[in-house]
Amino acid sequence: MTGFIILSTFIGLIIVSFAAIIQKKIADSIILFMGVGLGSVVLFYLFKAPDVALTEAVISAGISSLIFLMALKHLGEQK
Amino acid sequence: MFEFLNQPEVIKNIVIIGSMLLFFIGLFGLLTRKHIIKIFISIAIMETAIFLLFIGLTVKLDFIAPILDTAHTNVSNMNDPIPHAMVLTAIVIAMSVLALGVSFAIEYFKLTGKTNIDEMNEMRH
Amino acid sequence: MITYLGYVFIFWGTIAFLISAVGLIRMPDIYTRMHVGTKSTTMGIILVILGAICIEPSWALKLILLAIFILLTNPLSSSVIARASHKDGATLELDELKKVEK
Amino acid sequence: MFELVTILLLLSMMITLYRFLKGPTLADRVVAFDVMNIMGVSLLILLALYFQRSLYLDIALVFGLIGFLGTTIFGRYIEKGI
Amino acid sequence: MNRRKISIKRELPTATLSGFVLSALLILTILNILLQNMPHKIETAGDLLLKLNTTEGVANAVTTVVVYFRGFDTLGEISVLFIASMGIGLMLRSNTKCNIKSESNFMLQTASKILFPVILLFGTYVMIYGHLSPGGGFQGGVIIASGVLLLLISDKAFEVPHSVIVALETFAGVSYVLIGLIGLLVLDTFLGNFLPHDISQMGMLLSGGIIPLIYIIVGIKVGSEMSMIVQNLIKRSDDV
Repeated sequence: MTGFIILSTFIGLIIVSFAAIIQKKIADSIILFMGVGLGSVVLFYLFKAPDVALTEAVISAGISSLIFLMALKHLGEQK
Repeated sequence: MFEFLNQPEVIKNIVIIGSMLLFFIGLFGLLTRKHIIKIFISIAIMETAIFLLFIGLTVKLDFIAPILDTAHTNVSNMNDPIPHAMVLTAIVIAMSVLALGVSFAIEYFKLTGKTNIDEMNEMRH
Repeated sequence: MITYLGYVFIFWGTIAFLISAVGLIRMPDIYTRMHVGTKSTTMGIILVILGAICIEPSWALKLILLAIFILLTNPLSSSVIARASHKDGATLELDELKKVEK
Repeated sequence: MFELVTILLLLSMMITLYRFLKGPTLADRVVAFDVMNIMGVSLLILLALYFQRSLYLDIALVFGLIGFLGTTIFGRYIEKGI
Repeated sequence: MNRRKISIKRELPTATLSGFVLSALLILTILNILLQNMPHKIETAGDLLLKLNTTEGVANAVTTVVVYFRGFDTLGEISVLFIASMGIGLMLRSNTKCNIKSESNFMLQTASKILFPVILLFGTYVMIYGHLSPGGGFQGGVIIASGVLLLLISDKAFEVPHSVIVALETFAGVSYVLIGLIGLLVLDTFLGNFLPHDISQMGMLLSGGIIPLIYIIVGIKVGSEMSMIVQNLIKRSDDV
């Protein structure tokens, strides 16, 4: 059962990251990148590394999205 | 159910192929996208892939997490704590480097008004 | 016996998640999607936590704390999104009142 | 029984992933991300039951407490607040 | 309708893409072959560290590795964080700090005042209990910075005073080095565990010796640096 969850999470992670790369709008790209963070937390959890999962959860939940969104606010979309 | 996926060789194959695909997706974005925020996102995806590969290569799924407990006092069936400590350090450093790069990009945009990486390249000539 | 009761709770919680997911696909605009998402996930996570308490009664402190955290923060985020999409100019797809005004 | 529950949860996560990938506006994606966050918390609780260790619940606690911050930041960005 | 002639080679860089995919497959195959032929059971450094860990009286082995065996690296890491925070402060410095644009809704203003002490308390729990459960100084510090972030995006006039940040960071940095030097005096190793730590009391709060103390210091330093980064990013005036 663990192997099945690992495989399906990897497939979802690859789909989401590829979609994050090929988006036109950058705000969509940022929210899809937060999905990558969620999937990697589940994977670290399944790999029996709870410390790393805690760190990744804390960083990808709040601070990371704020950094990207502040950059987007100052820089603006592509002209 | 799906017991054949729990063998160690199959797990190792899944981890290697999946995280290398993730790494190459990030490299593809790094090489082909033009806006600078997308390049930062690609770098972050590559970092995530490296961390997943680093943790996943040493995992043994029937072992437990390296934390002693009142019910778990046997050291011999615990996972390796060294990669966890390394990745723990690397995640925080990666985040601070990302913030520093973003602040450089903001200041560059304030000076020149450019976000495209090609136009940034033309400044050299 | 109480273990089976816990699994029944968790099963109904996942059914609530499934209904929420299908509703997210079927609903036409942002307000109805938000309605089906938040209502159903609040009930689903509470049922899952209740089932986990039934299966492992010694973990009850952490699980009740988790339930309190989720009940504190879940309405907050949904209200922020509702206000933001109203300010952004989202409209209802099936507005019955428009027919009445005509 | 555990397999049935986990497969149902993974199925609903995949259906939500469709809205997360497709959603026409940014707010749709944010709502789908919020729902996926809660589903992830319940998946972590189920896996803690499967591994039989209560230490793993700390990560679910962190997600329950500060997982809403991402949604709130995006909401404030959509209404052009920050 | 005059349709422009599109060269397929110009639209799709097929040669680049196929070369890319081929090299990816090659690297995957070589890595797979190399890793399948690894010996099945090798004595890693982690096993030795796990055996050493039982003599230290600390439950979380990752904590022992981060604080005790690699304590000097942790000092370097928080120095790197400090330099990054300083660089962001220099880059985004502006004389006119602007507040956030519009008032948030009433619910967010009320809930942030309720949630901030809860987040602060939970961050402190994660910090102090780092040697018994998953967690530690970095995670606790970032959780506290998330609480500050919640106040910053909800309240219009909130601002962390700069002098408080300076005082906290100075205190944390100096006391980390001082504890290391005391360990050097007492036990001849930098960051030696000079406080009493019983193996028989493993699982209690005070069984870690200096490790909870170090983690509190690291948490204060990381939390103040992250709060400063967040505040500099939010409160920058964007008059281009």
